[in-house]
Amino acid sequence: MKKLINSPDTVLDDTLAGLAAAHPELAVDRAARVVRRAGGPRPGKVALISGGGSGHEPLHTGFVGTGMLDAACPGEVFTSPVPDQVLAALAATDGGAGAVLVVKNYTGDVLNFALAAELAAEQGVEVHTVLVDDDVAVEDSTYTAGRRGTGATLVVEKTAGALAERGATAAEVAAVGARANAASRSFAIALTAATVPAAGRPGFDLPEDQIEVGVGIHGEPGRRREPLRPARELAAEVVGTILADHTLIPGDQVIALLGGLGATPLHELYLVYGEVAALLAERGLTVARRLVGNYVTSLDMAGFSLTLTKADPELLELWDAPVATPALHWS
Amino acid sequence: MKKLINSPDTVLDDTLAGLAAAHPELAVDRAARVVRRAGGPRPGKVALISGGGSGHEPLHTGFVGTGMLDAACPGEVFTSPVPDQVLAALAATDGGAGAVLVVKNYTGDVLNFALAAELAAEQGVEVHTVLVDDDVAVEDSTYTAGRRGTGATLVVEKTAGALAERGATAAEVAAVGARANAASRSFAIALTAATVPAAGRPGFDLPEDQIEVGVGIHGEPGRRREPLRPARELAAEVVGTILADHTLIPGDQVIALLGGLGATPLHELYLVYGEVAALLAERGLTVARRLVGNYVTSLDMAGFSLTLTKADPELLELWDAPVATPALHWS
Amino acid sequence: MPYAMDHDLAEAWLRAAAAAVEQREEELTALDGAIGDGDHGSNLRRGFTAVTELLDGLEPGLPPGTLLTRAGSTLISKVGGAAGPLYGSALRAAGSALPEPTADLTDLAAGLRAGLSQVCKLGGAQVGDKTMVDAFEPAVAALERAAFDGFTLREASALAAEAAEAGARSTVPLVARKGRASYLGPRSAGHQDPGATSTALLFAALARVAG
Amino acid sequence: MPYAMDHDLAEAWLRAAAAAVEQREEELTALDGAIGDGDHGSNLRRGFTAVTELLDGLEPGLPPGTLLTRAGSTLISKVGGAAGPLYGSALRAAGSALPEPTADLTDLAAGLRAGLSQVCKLGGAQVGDKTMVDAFEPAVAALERAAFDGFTLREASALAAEAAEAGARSTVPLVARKGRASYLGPRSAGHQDPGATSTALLFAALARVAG
Ligand SMILES: Nc1ncnc2c1ncn2[C@@H]1O[C@H](COP(=O)(O)OP(=O)(O)O)[C@@H](O)[C@H]1O
Ligand SMILES: Nc1ncnc2c1ncn2[C@@H]1O[C@H](COP(=O)(O)OP(=O)(O)O)[C@@H](O)[C@H]1O
Ligand SMILES: [Mg+2]
Ligand SMILES: [Mg+2]
Ligand SMILES: [Mg+2]
Ligand SMILES: [Mg+2]
Repeated sequence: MKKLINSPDTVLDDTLAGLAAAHPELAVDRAARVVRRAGGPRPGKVALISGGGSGHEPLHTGFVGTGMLDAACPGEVFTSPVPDQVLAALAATDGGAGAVLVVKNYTGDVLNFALAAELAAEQGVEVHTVLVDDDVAVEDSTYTAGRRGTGATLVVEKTAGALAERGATAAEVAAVGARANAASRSFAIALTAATVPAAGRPGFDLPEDQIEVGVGIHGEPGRRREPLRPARELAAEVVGTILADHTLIPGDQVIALLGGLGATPLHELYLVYGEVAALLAERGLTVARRLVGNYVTSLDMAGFSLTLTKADPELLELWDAPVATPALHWS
Repeated sequence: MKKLINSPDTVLDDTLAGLAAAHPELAVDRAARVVRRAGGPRPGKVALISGGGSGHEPLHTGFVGTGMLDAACPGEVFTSPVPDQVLAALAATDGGAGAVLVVKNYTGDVLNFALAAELAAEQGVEVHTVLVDDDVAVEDSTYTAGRRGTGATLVVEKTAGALAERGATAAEVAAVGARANAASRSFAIALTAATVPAAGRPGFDLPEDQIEVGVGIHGEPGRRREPLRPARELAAEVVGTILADHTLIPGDQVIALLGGLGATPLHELYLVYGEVAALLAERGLTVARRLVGNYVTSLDMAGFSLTLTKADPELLELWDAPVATPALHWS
Repeated sequence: MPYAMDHDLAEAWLRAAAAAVEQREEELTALDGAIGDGDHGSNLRRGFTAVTELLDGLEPGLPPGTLLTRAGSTLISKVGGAAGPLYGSALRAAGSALPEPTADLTDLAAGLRAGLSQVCKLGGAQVGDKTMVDAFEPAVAALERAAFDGFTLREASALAAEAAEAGARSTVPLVARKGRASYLGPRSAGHQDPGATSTALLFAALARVAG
Repeated sequence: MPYAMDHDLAEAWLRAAAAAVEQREEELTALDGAIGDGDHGSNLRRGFTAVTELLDGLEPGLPPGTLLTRAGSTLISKVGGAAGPLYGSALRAAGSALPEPTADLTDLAAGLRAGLSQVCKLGGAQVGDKTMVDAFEPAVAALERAAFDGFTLREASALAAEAAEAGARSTVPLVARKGRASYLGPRSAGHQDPGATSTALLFAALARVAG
């Protein structure tokens, strides 16, 4: 394992120290493991809070700031945060208007956020939860754990964050988040495995000419293994898989997020995005907004994921609203 | 070689296609290989132009926009652009106030930009050149090629770009760029080698427990090979090497750029930055501004580089000036 | 040889569990690496290290149920992931169900049944879904049967440990329907579930200290 | 067997150079990978492919100097990096110096001397700096000596090719002072310079077509 760390046991704490130094505009509570906007709770504003295992940076800590999250709860690497963190985040951001939790659909995240939400509700805080489950690589049924939450998390946090910034109620913010999630589908391909620092070796062995298709963001193997192919074919595979599951018709507008998984250089992401854009145009879809870069990552995994969100005027307007966070910034 | 490409021969063109799709606010001329701000030349404004081999994204194409570059000339991977590209960029951005070329100090870049500058000067364009040579890993003497240009390029393009945006003369813009460069020193450590697509294999073989110290951004080996050490020690090595070459004294302010080399995940960069920030504080230096992320990269190389620029009120003011480019955005 | 679950046995169990987790951290992590995200071992180690610290600081003589409840809260606060709330809630439920000051075999079986119910309620898994339930359920069933048949705590614990171990092994051919392994679909078959493995390890620890 | 550099020989030389570059692209890239950035082979291949296309489209019968000048401009426009402007300017300078319609051995030696001077002027390198100059200089010197001694173009080209090859090999132990290899300091020793190697290849191509 080759990583810029001090020790596997201190990765989270050391990363938070660096985050605090890099972003004085954030309040980083290393003991409570809560990252929030500097300045206290804002009376009357719904607190938008998310979190999850670390190793997906800039998700979620990089999305804390005006127009997006009020606080993020980073867990250990690939491990959901504990309820205490969520409760601390709720306490630190409670402006009296309730809170919305953005939770990626993993058993651990769901359970830990649910425990916290239960306790907070007992204390009289109005808590809503938006579950993100956009990954079409995973079969969705009541008998399974359901789909994973991946790239759509960014879209949910951006749109819900914009609405929260305008003073909407917790129910309204949660409703928009749920709508953004329902409008989103993602699919990812990995060229290499991720190495969890505590594990010390890659999650799976992938020969030099093989890729994993349908991976998540936790280093787990995908649905199947295939030979590496040209970017154009991989893009077609990903676009085809998403569209087969999506209710998009020619003429529809989409928000496209072409994301690196952590170790893929930007030039490759641009290259893949060029293929994706061409394929979407062929299908008669209009890319109304797009992001290309590393946003929802998986440690040092190489590869990419595509998220397509069916856009409507409200979602686009919320997407365009000003945002000022470490990882997303526009005005 | 595992890359998201179609073919080694089309990497540059395919990447430009994707860049154009990803950033409608840029005008991407794939034939001339020039990336510039949409909209024609701006009368009276000095054109700030840079370029260099591809594979360092977001440098330089990601720095085209308000407050930074007017145009970028991307060469083939790790290969400086040809004079024709620079001439095309000059023609497309000439607002009558002359141009400033930001050139990283590599023989190829220097020669190709010089040939273009010569031809443009013959056509009556006032052309100034800022040479960037900040890498302290390289010995500087009149008998050598001199120091490489690396991370300081961002600082030069940001500060010179801000001044150009205000309507300064070409000479003034060039002078600030030269000053920003002179105030900057960089040093980098690689955990893995980069693979040039056309070469098909890594530039060097690095055992699982070894690192290259003092690397550049073109995949070449560094000054020496060492065992991997904890991030804290690597940070100390880098900070120590830079400060030994820098004229910084306690109380001085710096702009710090902690950059990934392409394949290093953000959480590791934050972690290293935390160590760097602590070391600089110990030395009595104040980090006035900082950037942590992938800015001046080297394809899929894992590792990091640190750039420290001695700050003064003018440089800080230019740094803080609004910028709206794909990779840097603040207001 | 203890005849009931009292303070000492509860403490011994938790400490033995902590030692076993520490010793087998890598194995658990490797199993989780194959079909999950490679953190089950380090998650449990972090949690049980905190449980050990908790025990070190507790006033003496607390009833066994309190020990289990506090340990469960500690796991919830320290582990995260799926295993944290599941094991934590299970211990909390079991602890609350145990009578004071000691619990006999029937009480213990009932307490752990309450803990298992909590796991199934929170996680929605059933036997055959390739989760910790596949080891937990047969272990509890073995305790219940042993209690009904008049076995000693020692004998019962040994039977439960065997049943848990067999349950963990039974997960190998299964296709996961819950937890991260379910994302792999058919590729999850052929690997033993990490959570079922750690459950077997916890029952083995009980059998050791009750032996 | 040609006695002077005329249109046909110049074209044959450039085509032979293009073929040689194509054939040895990987070797040049590998050498550049060891002490540079691993693109020398692909850079030259791109450039000489364009030179071949240029030749395919040129009107017949142009003087040899014009062919070299145009080829030089093409290299400058297509190659980039250090080698593009250096080789391109060298060919342009050489081409401008050649008399029309043909150049004898003395003219050719003088033309290539002008090309070499341009390389040294642009790049600032001297013999011993571990660059293409280490092959270029002895090759030109061999041509000059052969011209002075009254050798044929064929004999002179063979001598120049040998000198260039020896010059390229002489770069192996050197520590680079120019170009990217200089960044490696002492670690650049032990590797043959890619540019010197491609220069040797260009003179070998001349010897072949003049032979
Ligand atoms: N819904 C569930 N019900 C019961 N047990 C589950 C469930 N989901 C996961 N588990 C158990 O948790 C184990 C994984 O724990 P751990 O690796 O610590 O958490 P995570 O999956 O969040 O990384 C699995 O091996 C499985 O036994
Ligand atoms: N200053 C110089 N003078 C002469 N030749 C040089 C100089 N710098 C580099 N070279 C030659 O160029 C070769 C490298 O060419 P190439 O790899 O195409 O360009 P780059 O170094 O820009 O990638 C070196 O091997 C060396 O022979
Ligand atoms: Mg986990
Ligand atoms: Mg090059
Ligand atoms: Mg796990
Ligand atoms: Mg090269």
